[in-house]
Amino acid sequence: MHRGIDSLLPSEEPVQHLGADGRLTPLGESAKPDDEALLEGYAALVAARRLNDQAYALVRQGRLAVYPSSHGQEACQVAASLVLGRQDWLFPTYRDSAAVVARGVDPVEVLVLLKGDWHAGYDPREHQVAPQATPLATQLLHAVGVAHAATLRGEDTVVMALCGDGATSEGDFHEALNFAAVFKSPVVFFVQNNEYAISVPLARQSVAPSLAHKGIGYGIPGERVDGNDLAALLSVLGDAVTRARDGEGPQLVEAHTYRMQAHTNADDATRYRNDADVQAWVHRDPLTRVETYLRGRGLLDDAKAADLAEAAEVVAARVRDGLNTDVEPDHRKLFDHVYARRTPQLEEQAALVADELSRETATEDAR
Amino acid sequence: MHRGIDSLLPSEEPVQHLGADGRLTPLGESAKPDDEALLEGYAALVAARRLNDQAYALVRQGRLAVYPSSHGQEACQVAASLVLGRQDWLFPTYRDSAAVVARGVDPVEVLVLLKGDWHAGYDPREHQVAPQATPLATQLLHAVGVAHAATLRGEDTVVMALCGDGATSEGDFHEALNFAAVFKSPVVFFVQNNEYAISVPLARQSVAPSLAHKGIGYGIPGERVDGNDLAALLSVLGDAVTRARDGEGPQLVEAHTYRMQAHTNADDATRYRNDADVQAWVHRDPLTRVETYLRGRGLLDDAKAADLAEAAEVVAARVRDGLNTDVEPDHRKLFDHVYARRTPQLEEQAALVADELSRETATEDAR
Amino acid sequence: MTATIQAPAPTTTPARGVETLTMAQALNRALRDSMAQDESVLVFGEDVGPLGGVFRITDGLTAEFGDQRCFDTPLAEAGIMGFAVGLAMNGMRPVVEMQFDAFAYPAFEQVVSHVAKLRNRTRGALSAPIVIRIPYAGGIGGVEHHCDSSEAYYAHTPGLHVVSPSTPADAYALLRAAIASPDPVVFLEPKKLYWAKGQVELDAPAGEIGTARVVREGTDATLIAYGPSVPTALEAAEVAATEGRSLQVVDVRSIVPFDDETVCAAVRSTGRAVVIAEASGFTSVASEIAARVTERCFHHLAAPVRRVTGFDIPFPPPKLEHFQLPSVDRILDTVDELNWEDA
Amino acid sequence: MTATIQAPAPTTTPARGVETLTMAQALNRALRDSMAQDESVLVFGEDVGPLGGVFRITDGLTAEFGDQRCFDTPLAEAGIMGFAVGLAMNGMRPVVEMQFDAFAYPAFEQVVSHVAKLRNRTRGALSAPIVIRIPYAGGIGGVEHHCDSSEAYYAHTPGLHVVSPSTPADAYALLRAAIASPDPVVFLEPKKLYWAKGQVELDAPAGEIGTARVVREGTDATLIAYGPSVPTALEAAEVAATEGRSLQVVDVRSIVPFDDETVCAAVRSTGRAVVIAEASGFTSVASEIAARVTERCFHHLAAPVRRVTGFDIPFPPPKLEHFQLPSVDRILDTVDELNWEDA
Ligand SMILES: Cc1ncc(C[n+]2csc(CCOP(=O)(O)OP(=O)(O)O)c2C)c(N)n1
Ligand SMILES: Cc1ncc(C[n+]2csc(CCOP(=O)(O)OP(=O)(O)O)c2C)c(N)n1
Ligand SMILES: [Mg+2]
Ligand SMILES: [Mg+2]
Repeated sequence: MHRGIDSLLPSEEPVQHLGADGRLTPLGESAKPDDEALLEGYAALVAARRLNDQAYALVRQGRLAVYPSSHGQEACQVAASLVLGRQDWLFPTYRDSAAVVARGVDPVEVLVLLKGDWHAGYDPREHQVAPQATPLATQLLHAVGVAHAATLRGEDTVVMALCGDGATSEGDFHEALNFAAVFKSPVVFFVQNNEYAISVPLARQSVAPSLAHKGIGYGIPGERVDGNDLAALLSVLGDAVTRARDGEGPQLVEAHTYRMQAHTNADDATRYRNDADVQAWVHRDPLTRVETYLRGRGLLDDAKAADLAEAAEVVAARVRDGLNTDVEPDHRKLFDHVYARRTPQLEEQAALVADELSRETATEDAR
Repeated sequence: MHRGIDSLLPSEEPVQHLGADGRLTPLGESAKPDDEALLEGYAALVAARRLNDQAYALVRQGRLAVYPSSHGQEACQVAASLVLGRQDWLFPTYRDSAAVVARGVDPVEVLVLLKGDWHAGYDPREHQVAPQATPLATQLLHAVGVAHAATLRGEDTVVMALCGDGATSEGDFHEALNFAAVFKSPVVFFVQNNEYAISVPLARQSVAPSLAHKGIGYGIPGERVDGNDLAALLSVLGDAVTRARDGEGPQLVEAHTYRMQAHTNADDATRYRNDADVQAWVHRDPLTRVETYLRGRGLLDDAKAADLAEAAEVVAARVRDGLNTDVEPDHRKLFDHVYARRTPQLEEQAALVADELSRETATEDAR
Repeated sequence: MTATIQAPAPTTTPARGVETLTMAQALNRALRDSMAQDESVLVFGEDVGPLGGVFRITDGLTAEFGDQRCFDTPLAEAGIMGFAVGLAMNGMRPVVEMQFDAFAYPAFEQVVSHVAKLRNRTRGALSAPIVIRIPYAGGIGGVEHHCDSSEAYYAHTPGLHVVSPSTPADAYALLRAAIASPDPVVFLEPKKLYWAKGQVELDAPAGEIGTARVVREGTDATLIAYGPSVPTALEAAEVAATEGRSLQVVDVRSIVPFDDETVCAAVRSTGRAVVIAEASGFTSVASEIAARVTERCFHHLAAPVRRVTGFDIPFPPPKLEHFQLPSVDRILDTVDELNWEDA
Repeated sequence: MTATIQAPAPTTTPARGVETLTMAQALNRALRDSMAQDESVLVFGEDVGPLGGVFRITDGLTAEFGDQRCFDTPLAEAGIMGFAVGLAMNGMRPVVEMQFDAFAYPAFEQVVSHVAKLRNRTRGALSAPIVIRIPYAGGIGGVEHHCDSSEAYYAHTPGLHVVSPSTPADAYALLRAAIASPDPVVFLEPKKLYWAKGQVELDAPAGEIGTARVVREGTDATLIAYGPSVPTALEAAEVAATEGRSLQVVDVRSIVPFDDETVCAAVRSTGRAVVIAEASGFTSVASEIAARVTERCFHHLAAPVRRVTGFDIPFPPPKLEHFQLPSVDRILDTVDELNWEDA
């Protein structure tokens, strides 16, 4: 039993409510974006941009090994989190730090992974945010499992599962969408198509009419949306969450956006794309258009903007402080969480390290 | 750059040229099936059915460990091979023995795998037929590689890659279709949807409108066809091969058919499906309808039918003889083909076995 | 300290004494008893629902517990494993079946990068108490890809427990312990022993993960085996006894964690050891056992620890598999080479 | 007989003498020279085209040979591996790059069930002369999933060759030999040595797969290492020398096939051995080496063969990785325990 074919295919063009010029499109006019929500979203956008910039700076200062920035994709980041309720789960990738922070996780904890003190720096249960996933597309299956457990218990949890355009090529993407469809799991698969997978452009990743066209192959409705348009994102993702919560099963949403910086600071994007291509996206910046719109509606003025900037700055300062604090490496935690209880072998191995360290200390003391 | 969306979606109903009653459908009327081809195909159908029956009997006699029969799917089997030219490749699964034989491979060699003397019993190069694949969907990627090598050399090879409905759920199916699409490889992906993956019905495998609807997600045209209708299969698969050969890239064809017997003789289908369901497919038998049609057109009479049956019987007899011949197990071949040359370790291990055997023989001789 | 994980005391299940069961039946009973005891236990995979699994290990579970507790999934092993990870993250205890050993390979990334690491990555905030059941190894005349011994891949991966029973009683007790374990367990079921019968104590104290057992006493040399090789080792010891040589047999049972204490005590008591396993020998669990026993018992050894394993070849076709499987003769030949002249 | 596979004599490439190159450059040169010599050599994977790979090993190949010879694929490792199998079946010699060690796991089924078995299944009618290049192991401060030492998984799989170079010269020679090999080769490139420099003889006789090399003479004990651990072993030997102990160092180079002759001759000459490897120790290549050296050299050993390996834990985060990597101190501590009192 499946829906009609047309309802599974995406619209011909990505849904857009706010044009790059900050004016409502005809579709936007009829959708009537919620002022409150947009203002809240704008505050989050400002914070997200500041986080991206701060993290980037910390890399240059050597406090972070690497940072995959979502600069230019902040509208997607913010929308993915804002449409969720407390009972929902977010499944982010390495690039989605801003989304994780938008969900309420402490940014210092988020950056632990890239600082190198541990793997996941935050407790995933606290805000129901999975650890940021590195092995591409693997987390989409976890998302389906989390959703299905909720379904079995009759909870109304929805799971927002993020991935990039490149990750859609992985087998796990396919298996996740199919499992979700067959089990009718409340999962929103949200693909941030930023046109690149490291150096590989979308055209070498897929020749489908769009990534959203993949949905029908699973019986999942696919939709595409302007990924730099916060209003459209809130609307499309919000509807998807609502439908999933109402028991209509999984949805696939593709956002068209652009990775404004290199894959990470370790990458050299000049090897595979022209600066002109990047420049073409500057005027589509997700912040500017919301700002223009809000100012036009009189919901934002310089004072308010300054407040938001300051709030973002406070967080940035906390991030700087957090990242500038060195944590003493503790070898014991290497052995403590491999299993619920250390095996005899791990006891031996931990003892070996402890012994080495105590002998080192003894040597140093003797000096 | 991709085709229009409509050209990527399958027709609303499976293409049918010959109805279950053996009469041409309106579509069949306009398609005008080629008499010669249908007659040739019918001969192959008779042979394929006889092979399935013979192999099944050999299992009961303990000469084959197991046989996954394509009884009821013979039209798919035959069409998959008959539409290919000498320069093409066939990638079959464990269930496609009849297709392999229809391509000209010696049935006794085909059955070596199930007899247990070796893995692949035939030389894949001789008829350009890959070894029958067991790990589901893995062979689809090999098919794309073989096709791409041909493309690189400017050869006009087409690759026919077979899999079942269940296998479409595997990640490798997804990756294969995407690779083929991106590299525009001349591959026809031919899914025999026989409604079951062992015990699991299609409804638990996919809730897509059809499996052919998966094509559009890769930019690959998908089509569906009545899998018990040889005329329609020859037409749809033949066109797909032609388009692939003409450089139009990969195609996805789903045939609607039915697995009339259990998954293999080791399976007990009564545990998961009713005999009534199976019976409903008996009148759609792929042989009967071609026979009725050919007789109606005066292309087949009792004498000719008897000839075909006799030809099939000759092959069956050869299969019986071949399978009844015991091959002396030779341990040396275990070590000879792991690498092009035995490693020192394999030399040692082979020597150990040789030594064991010579001591056994010595003991026996001493008795 | 010993690494034993106790299954919770079976409070809801009444005492039922001892029954004679095949290993397949014992496994089925373990699943049923665990599902009855703990609602969060879910059983899923390919054909485990109405069919009851191709080996019938899950027979009757859907009928008894409903298709929300025991169900078929789409045909995709990475999918099954990743789905299990998510279910475990959200409070469930998944028991998944990989239909045959080689068909677990598509799930390898999920197993190595997620199942094994989830607890560690999150410092215990999340965990993956998943049981991965794998019908395992050869001896049943299976065609290619149906007879792999894949324990080395899992045993080398930190974060997984790896066990294999050799008797119906251990099958029952170990599977119950595995399901109760807070950590993932790769549960290797020797296919060729599915139909072997034995006495199973159903109301025995909960089984343990992490202990080996001396299954035959002996004084001249120690045979160390697990899973499908244990009966072969016992048979070899039986034959050796008729020839006047007393062989001790240790059933490893738990590959990870490994019970160094029991195994090394056994080897020290005889001074000679042969490790027996079906998997190809190179970089195998047998290598590990040989290496660690030697490290720990070197000065007690009269001869190097020897290995009788599968050869370093793909698993052979049915008509040739007897060459690959450790045989009584090959074991006894190897025992004969343990420097008896020095004894 | 020794299992050496000769690369064809480089007929088309003129003599170019000796150059000082980093390992990354040496690998790049090997790819270029092999591509120039043999049209069927194709290089593909993720980001290996215009970008030149995240480690720049394929830098310039697309420009030089065109994007039909060196190209990016969709992002799917099973896809890359299965595609390579098909290309190899149809006359090509694929050299694929897995971007990081842990990202080869999605391809595991293709590697184990097909790449490794194709020749055997078809009795040599088809083969899979694929080189699987994997930037490998730790020591570069990489985040999770970027520093796995995965050699055990491949070494345990019959049908694969497994090699790892420790110098630019070996990197060049071994990669050329790997590409020329009629069989699949898992080529493990120690990430932390990519920028290490050394002299590379570009017109040297073709490299070989299957031979170890004594890289430092010594008389008291033998350190056995490969890939990233070789420089550490050499450093340890250097330090030991200043303390009056003469350590021999063997670079295994080829894990499969393993050069028992060279390694065992070395160990017999000293009577003591330590195996050093970064991978977690349990069921590892180090276990195999310890086991087989002991089997073959038992009566020459004054002490059990010891292992200095990674612990049985997931690879640690950057700030803690130094605990996991075999260190000079840990090696020397272990050497100290080799029963010198009996000497
Ligand atoms: C299984 C796997 N393969 C390869 C990688 C290496 N890798 C990390 S990010 C990346 C590109 C991902 O592109 P996309 O999915 O578009 O996400 P984006 O980085 O653009 O946000 C690659 C290849 C990985 N992390 N996991
Ligand atoms: C990777 C993998 N997983 C599981 C199996 C076990 N298995 C063999 S056939 C089969 C069902 C396949 O169903 P389908 O693809 O519909 O093909 P059919 O048998 O119906 O022709 C399964 C699960 C396998 N061979 N390979
Ligand atoms: Mg991207
Ligand atoms: Mg089927």
